[in-house]
Parts: sequence; C-alpha cells; structure tokens
Amino acid sequence: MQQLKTELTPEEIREQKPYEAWGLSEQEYDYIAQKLIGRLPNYTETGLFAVMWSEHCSYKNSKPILRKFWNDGSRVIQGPGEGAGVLDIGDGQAVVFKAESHNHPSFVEPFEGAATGVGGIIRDIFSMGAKPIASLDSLRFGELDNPKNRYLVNEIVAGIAAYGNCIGIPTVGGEIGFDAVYDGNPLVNVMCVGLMDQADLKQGRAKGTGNSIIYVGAKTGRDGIHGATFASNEFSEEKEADRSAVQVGDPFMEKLLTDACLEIIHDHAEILMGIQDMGAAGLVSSSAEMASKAKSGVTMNLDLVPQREPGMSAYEIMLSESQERMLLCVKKGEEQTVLDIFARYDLDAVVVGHVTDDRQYRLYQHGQLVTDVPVTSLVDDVVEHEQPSRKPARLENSQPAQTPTIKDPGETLKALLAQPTIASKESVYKQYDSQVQANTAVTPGSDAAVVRVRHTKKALAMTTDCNARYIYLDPFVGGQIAVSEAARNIVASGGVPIGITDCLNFGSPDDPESYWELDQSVQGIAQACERFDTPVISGNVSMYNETDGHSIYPTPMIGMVGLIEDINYITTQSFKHAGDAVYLIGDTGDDFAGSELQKLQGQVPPTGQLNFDLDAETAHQQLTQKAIRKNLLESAHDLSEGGLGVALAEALFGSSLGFEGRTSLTNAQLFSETQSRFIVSVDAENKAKFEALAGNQAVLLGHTTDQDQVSLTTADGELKASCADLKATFGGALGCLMK
Amino acid sequence: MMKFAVVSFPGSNCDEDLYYAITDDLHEAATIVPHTTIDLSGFDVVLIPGGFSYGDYLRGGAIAKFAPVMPAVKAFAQTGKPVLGICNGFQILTEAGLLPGTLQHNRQMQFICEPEPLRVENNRTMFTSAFQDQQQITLPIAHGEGNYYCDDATLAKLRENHQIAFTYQNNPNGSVSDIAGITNEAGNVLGMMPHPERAVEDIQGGTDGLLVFKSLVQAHLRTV
Amino acid sequence: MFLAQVHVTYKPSILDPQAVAIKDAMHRLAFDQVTAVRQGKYFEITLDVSTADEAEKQIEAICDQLLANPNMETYRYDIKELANQ
Amino acid sequence: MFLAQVHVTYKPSILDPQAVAIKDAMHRLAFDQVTAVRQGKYFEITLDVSTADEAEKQIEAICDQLLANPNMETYRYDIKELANQ
Ligand SMILES: Nc1ncnc2c1ncn2[C@@H]1O[C@H](COP(=O)(O)OP(=O)(O)O)[C@@H](O)[C@H]1O
Ligand SMILES: [Mg+2]
Repeated sequence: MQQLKTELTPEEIREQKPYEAWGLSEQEYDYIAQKLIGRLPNYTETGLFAVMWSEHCSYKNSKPILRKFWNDGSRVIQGPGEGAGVLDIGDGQAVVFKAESHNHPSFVEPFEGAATGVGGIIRDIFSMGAKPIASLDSLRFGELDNPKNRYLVNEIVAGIAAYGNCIGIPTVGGEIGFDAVYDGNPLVNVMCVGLMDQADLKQGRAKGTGNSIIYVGAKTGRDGIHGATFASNEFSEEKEADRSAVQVGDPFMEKLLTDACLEIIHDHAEILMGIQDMGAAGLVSSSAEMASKAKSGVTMNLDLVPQREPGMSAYEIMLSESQERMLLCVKKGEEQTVLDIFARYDLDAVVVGHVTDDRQYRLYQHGQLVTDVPVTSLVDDVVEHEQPSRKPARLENSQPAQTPTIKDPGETLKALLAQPTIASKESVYKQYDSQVQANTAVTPGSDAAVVRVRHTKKALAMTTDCNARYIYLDPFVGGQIAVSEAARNIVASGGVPIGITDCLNFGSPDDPESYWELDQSVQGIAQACERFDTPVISGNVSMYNETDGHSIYPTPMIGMVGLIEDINYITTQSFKHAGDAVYLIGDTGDDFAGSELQKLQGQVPPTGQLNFDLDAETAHQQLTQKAIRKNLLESAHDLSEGGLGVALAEALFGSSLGFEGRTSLTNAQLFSETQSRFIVSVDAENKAKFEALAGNQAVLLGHTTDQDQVSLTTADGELKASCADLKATFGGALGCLMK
Repeated sequence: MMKFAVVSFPGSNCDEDLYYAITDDLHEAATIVPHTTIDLSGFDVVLIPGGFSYGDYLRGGAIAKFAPVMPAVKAFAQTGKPVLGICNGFQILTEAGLLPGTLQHNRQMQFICEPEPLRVENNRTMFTSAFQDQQQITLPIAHGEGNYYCDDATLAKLRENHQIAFTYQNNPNGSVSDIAGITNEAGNVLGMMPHPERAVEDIQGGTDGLLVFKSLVQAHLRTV
Repeated sequence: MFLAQVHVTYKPSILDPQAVAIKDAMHRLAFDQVTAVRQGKYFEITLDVSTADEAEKQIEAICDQLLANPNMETYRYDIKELANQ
Repeated sequence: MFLAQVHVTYKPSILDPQAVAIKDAMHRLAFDQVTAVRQGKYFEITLDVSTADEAEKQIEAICDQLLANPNMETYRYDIKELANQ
C-alpha cells in the first residue's frame, strides 16, 4: 500500500474545512488557529484537535453539568479525573471503580464491541494500581420480537463472557432491560471494580523532565479510525470492502498486560512516575492528558511506535484505538528494569519519547516535526458549551397515572414474571464466570453481588441500576430513584453504600430537551448521593444515542459499591426456613407511573407522575441496615419493578418454600412500584425484637410455609399460585423469547 | 507440611485460587511455579490450574502442552506422585497425552458457570479417598469446552480400570457417559472439569471441594 | 446434490490475536521459517438442490447472512456436483 | 517462499457440536436443502524455505504436533510456491 495523495496543506485545510466532518466547528478551528497556536494547524494537528476537542474526550458539553455532581466525602482518595475513582475502605486498602459505555461499537459489531468495552474499563482500573476483582454489565435492548435484537443480545452477552471469562475477572452482576426505544441503539455499559493497597496508588502523569515515555502492549493498527471519513480517500488503495476499522479484543494479551503492570506498580513504584491506558483517541489523549496533569511537555518519535500495518500516517498512529495498550512514564536511566519485566511477559515495550519542561506537545515522524502545539491547547483550553435547555413538552402538564383494576392477581403476577425486564436473567449470567478468584460470596441472582476481601472480615457489595421509564417521566426524581434503588440493593445485601460511578446515556446535547433531561437527572443523582454519603467518584457520558431522530429514554446508569464491614452481615434475598415471619418495610400507595404493570397493559411510553421521598428512603434503609447488624433478618430484598408481588415471588424462588398471608393492600397495589420498600423475613425467635425496632415502619405480611403455594389475601381478592409454576415462568421466559 | 506446586501458564487464571485453597484452607504449603520451571522433583503434588492458557486460541490446552514445564510435569507423573488438572488443567493433560480423550465445545456452544451436582464414582483414588463411595456432592463448573469425548474402546477401558472418578448428575455439556473427571491408568493423574478450589469455604457456598485436597493429604500420609 | 467448500477469513486489516498466538507457538517449537500465519474457518456444506446455479445462490446467501461477519470477514467458496450415490 | 493451505477437520465419526449448531441455524433461516454441514479450521502458513520438500516436511510436523488433535481431527494441506516479490 502506498500513499496515493498527499495530505492537505494547512491552507487547503482552511479552505476546504475537512475538520467539520471530523466534528470540529469552524469557530473552534479559528479559535485554535488564532488564539491558541497563532498559526494554521497542519493536517496531523488538525486531526489531533478534532479528536481531543470531541465531546468524548473533552466533555465540552457535559462538563458544566457534571460539576453539579457531589464528590466529597471522607472516603474519597481519588475523585473524577483519573482512570477511575478510589475510596478508602480501611486497613490501608481502597476500592477502585468506574463504568464505561460501549453503545455504538456494540451496535455495529456486537461481539467485539462488547468485548472491547470490557477490556477498556479493566485497563482503567489496573492503571490506578488496583487488581480488578469484579465486573458488572448493564444492558438495554429493543424488544425481543425483533430478530435483530435477539441477535444483539446473543452476541453482546457472548462478547462480554468471552473477554471476562478469559481474563479471569468474575462478572458478578448487572441488569438487562428491554424497551422499543433501544431499537437500533442498544446500551452496553460495563463497570469494573478493583481492590488495592492505598500505598500502590498511581496516576496518569508524565512527570519529571527527561523521564521516558514507554509504550507497551498490542501493536498499533488502523482500528477504530473511521475508515470511510478519514483515511480512505487519502491513503488507501485497498478496496473499502477489504478493510475494516473494527477493534478486536485480545483478553489473553490484556491478562499479561494487567499482571505485568501490577508487578511494576508493586515492585518498582519508585521508578514508575505515571501510567495511563490508551482508551478513546488512543495515543494522543493518553500522552497529552498525562502531560497536562503533570504540567509538563512531551516529545515522541512515532517511528518507534510498534505498528501492525505498514504506511500508517502520523494522524492514524495517534488516533488509532487499537486495544490492550498502555503508556508509562518511567524515571530516566531505569527504563531497562521496566522493559525486562515486559519482556518476561512477552509483551512489546518501547521507549517512544520523553518528558520536557516547556509544556509543548511535539511529535516527530520520519525525521520531521509533524506536531508542535501547547499541551494545554489540546487538553485544557477546550471551550465549554453550556447548551440551551428546555423542559420537554410532554412533562408540562402530566397527569397522575391511572390505577388499574386487577381481577386475578395470580395471573397478573405470572404475566409480569414473564416480562423480559423482570424475568430471570440466569440464561445470561450463567455464561459469565462469576466465581473465578474464589471470592464471590453472592453470585448473580440476588440483589447486590458480594465479593469478600480475602484475609479480612470485609466484603464489597456492588450493583448497577437505572429505571429509565422513571427518568423519562421525571429526570430529577428518576435520578434520585436510580441512586436510591442501587443503595437499597446494597443495603439489602448487608452493606453500607459508599460511592457511585455512572454512565450517562442520553440523546443529543444539541437537542435542548435532551440537554435539560441530562441536567435534571444529574441534579437528582447529586442530591440523592449527598444524602446517602455516596460521592460520585467516576463516570462516563454517552450522548447522541438516537436513531433517525428518535432518542432513547434518558438512561443514567448508576453503579454503586457498598462496604460490608463484617462478612457475617451478608444477607441474600431468598427466604430461608418455613415458619419465618415476613414483613414489608415501607408504605405502599397507588404508584403505577412508569411501572411494569403499566407497560404490560400497553402503556408505552409511560405516563403519570412519580412520588418519591428521600427521607422515607433513608429511614427504611437505616432500619434494614440496623436489623441486619443486630442479626434479626434471615433475608432481605428490595422492591423494584413489579412491586410487592414480584419481590415476594423472587424471595421464594431461591428456596423451596411457600407463603401464606394477608394484607390490607388491594390487588392492584400488589404491583404498585412505590419506592423505598423492602421485604424481609424474620425467625420466630426474633419477631418481637424486630417489631420493636421497626415500629410502624414495617407491617407483618404473613409467614413462609413448606407448601408449594403462595397465598396472600388482599382487600379485594387473593393472590394464589403454585410456586413451582411461577418459578418455571420466571426461569423460562427469557429463553422462550430468545427462540 | 506437604509441598504443592501450582503450575502457572501465561493465561492461567485459577492459579491463585488454588494457591489459597492449599495454604488458607488445607493449611499445607504451596508454591506458584512459572511455566518455565524445568524441575518439579521437590514437590509432593503438582496442580495444573484452570484458565485460558495462551488464550486457548487454538484449542484448550493445545499450545500449553509445549510449555517448557511440561517435560517436568511428565517426569513427575512418571514417579507415581499425584498430578491434578482442573478445567483448563484437564484440557492440558489430555492434549499432552497424560490422560485419554479430549474436551470438546459444550453441546450448546455456550460457556456455563453454575453449581453442578456430581457423583463420586470411585473413592479409591489418591484424589477421592476422603469421599464416601457414590457420594453426591456439588462443585461449581465454569467452562466453554468441557464436553468430554473419547472413542468406545477408550471408554470401555476407562470403565474396566475404574478410571472414572466423577460423573455429572444432570450432564450439563454433553460429555460421554456423564464424565466429569477421570484418572490415568496408574491412578496418579486426575483431570476434572469442576472446580474443587472454588468450594473450600462456607462463604463460597460449599466445602465439598476441600475433600479432594484432603484425599491428597491422606494419600501422602500413607506413603511416608 | 452439491458440495460447497467455504473459506471465511478475516479482512487483512483486522487484528487476529489467535493467529498471532499460533505463530508464536510455532516459533517456540523452532519452526522459525514460518513468516506469517492466517487463520480462518472452513465449512463443507452439502445441498440437495438440482442445479449449480441454485447451489451458488443459496451458498452466497448463507455466507452473507450466517457464516461470515461482513464487518470483519470475507469469504470465498467452490461448488462441485456430487456423484449420485 | 511457500504458502501452505491447511484444513483441519473432525474425523467423520465425531459429532461436532459447532457444526450441529450451524446446521440448525441454517434450517431456522429456511435453508432446508442443506443436508450436511462439516466445520473445520483453515490456516494459511507462509514459510521461508527453499524447496517444496522442506516446506512439506515442516507443515506435516506442524499439523501433527500443533494444529490438529489426533484424537479427533484429521488434516490435509496444499503447498504452493509463491512468486518472488
Ligand atoms: N446482565 C447481567 N449480568 C449479570 N448479572 C445480571 C445481569 N442482569 C441481571 N443480573 C442479575 O440478576 C439479578 C436480578 O437483577 P435485577 O432484576 O436487575 O435486580 P434488581 O431489580 O434487584 O436490581 C441480580 O443479581 C443481577 O445482578
Ligand atoms: Mg434488588
């Protein structure tokens, strides 16, 4: 392959404006040329600016909103801004976590898109110095009657499984939701959690004049660069059909990379000045950000960068998103130590440049200086845009949701259990190795997953949650609910919520209504986080989630981690023994807005107004927490989609028990989704103690039996069903829909 | 103290789990030895862990069988001392010819991770003596290529020599004769797909796996 | 009856970690003269159709819809008639 | 320089779950005239050796030791000389 046409000259760039196709506006271009570098940028430089000034790298549209997040708190060791956030969990240890979206790549090439999503977030975790100990996946698809969506589910799940299983990080939890708004725009969000000694903390800094920049890992190819827009007409004589920019994941390489980097971090901290993964915008963003954070400059020779294909231009090398690559800054004179370790792992590692003191970003290729711009112009001087914002018309005069009438609650329960969003996800999570590392104490299928911290009394609880139907109805309250639901899952598992990460999946920021939704939900999330003392320590923004002008429901996924101070507090959702008393914590109202029952009855998109009270939420979480710590609970389960009926059934599924009871609620209220509720079971011996503790916050619903029957008398009827029947429906529904 | 070697190949990912099962739960000594080790003679037991050696990019275990450590593993097995391969370790031992048969893709072409009810078919081996004969136990499985295959003649021999150590009660992957684990003819090499090292503490959901390692201790005590 | 022999391989620009691992293994086994390895899938498909044209039409569709991933792979095939048994 | 094209397939007596899954998928897509599917691996190996004999010797050894599992697979290959570039 040879270069057919030479790159555009700076003047041609000014005239022909190719940068507009790369996402840079004319205003931005002029600002860069006139104010920031004082000359016309050349071809490579223009490309670097276009990518560094993209929303994905610079957060120029979302930054003004993201500042509203709350990220203080006594546990915070590292907040947003690095590869991942870090929280103190005592004993000199820390937990590290972050979530990332890979929505678009997973739609284009689902298996590899999802796999490389997992790979990317893992690098963020170990680059901080932490050993990755668990992953979670939060997925949204269109409805399963569309064969394309079934294909996406199969491939995306297989891709996550292939990467996570091979690299040996257990996938311990997640969530999957279905709604027609995700047709053509599935969401693939992956969260990774790591554990470290605080002493090992590393940052992405290119620090210390003269120190070396070392490139390590996979060779750089043309993957991830948009073949069509960027490269084809200028560089390639291959037929377009014979080329592909799809990134392929190599979990084997990543395993070696993880182990080697952690070895260097542990054993040679004093010579490792900084480390960062090459994620979006690959080499340029990692190196420029490392220099920016250290207030230094950097010079690199691109001829030294390991390349998979011949004839790559500077532009392509810098923008490539080839996977499984890291950038290190190592003390001058000590390079060999690091290179030797990588050699032992059979990994490519090369000194490609060094740190300078003049804060310039310089690149050489074939002996020529191809880029020479201030580091700050690439990273820090990006002009933020506060976009116009407008409350969507649909929210202007929303009415309360209708209260449905339910004749046979047993049938309704069965129908809800067969809804794909509620049905068992076992057929999915069974494909994930959830136990490798041998620390998983609660595997998928309960509320939060629990991973113990070996050689301590501690464990970590983790969950991902977001009900986008609520956000659609009220982004502020919906945002509060998303955090609360996550916290409820942590609390039900025996943990204290300590922090969150997020993936903000939204429509286009250029749409004022979308921008308003983003702003409102961030404020709702922030308020709830402050209340629960769960700072936002990391996160990710994915905008432009729309096809043919139709945007998804705003879906700010919350990933939460909780600390379980003593493994004896670990609690699961399933009932344990016949004869235990079953209580409902929290009042139940007629809350059908956005509910699964509403959807079952054909209400798409959802309607109605949400009710939510952060005080009640806090009180009920605290009660549950106290009861667990006093060892009063045999099981605890939070109520979410499908309300009490579904939660009761789920608590029965993990046991071989039945249930008998009576309630003053109506048939319909069994499926109301009033927030801030738990269902707990209590041993006969502890009933009095629990009731004294709970006061009027809990009501007795009934007790477990050893019959295969659930029977709950309501104000206007009775819920009656065979547990085995319900379980078969719950267990088989997803499999049936996937056929 | 007994000395266990855990052989770590590039891409092994259950090596630490095994190490902790031996040190924390069995309270014996373990060393993780790299794939470049050429002498294992100082150890009492050699463990080949699960994972994806060399990415398992050709077939499970196909590339690992050439690792520098493998001649030492073979020499160790020759001495009659116990070698235990778990999951990918089982695949490596079949590829290396230390055990008969092969592990194919699971029948349903998906990775499966779940607790699996098993039966101990032969409790008179170095790896199973701590179990009751025909005991029903539960161990987790986690594999994509665990569908054991061998031809009829080999199967007849396995039966005749009582080489089938564990069988599945609800065959999850299509294995011939529900086979979950087999020994070699001499009885000192065991390969099994289920993970005993993931069932050694209550917090993991069960402790049936610990008995595999306890059996090895019993066998060792008989020899010294 | 017709037999189609189908080869599906990655497009040249795609990273193929498997082929890299296999090539490395060959080098470790001292097959140093191996300079490149590509890896792909091979299918033999027997079709009960009466004309080569029909066979080709179906195989083309099968490759396109099922066997090859057009984002990353290309395919080629040969079709031959099977002698009646 | 020589190029070897290697096909590794299951022995006919062995049930290949992957091939079964693929055939089922074809039938679900209404390609009902597919009566049999076999599936295998395909490798293209470039060797820097000077004679076809030498190429064949090496490829035979590579197949035998690495690419095929003799318990269940067989292999065949074609070797051709590459025009000098
Ligand atoms: N994609 C997935 N990956 C792993 N586990 C999942 C996935 N989807 C659901 N699960 C697991 O299934 C269980 C039920 O999930 P969900 O209904 O979302 O719980 P909740 O309503 O309590 O948040 C949880 O343990 C969850 O971790
Ligand atoms: Mg829950």
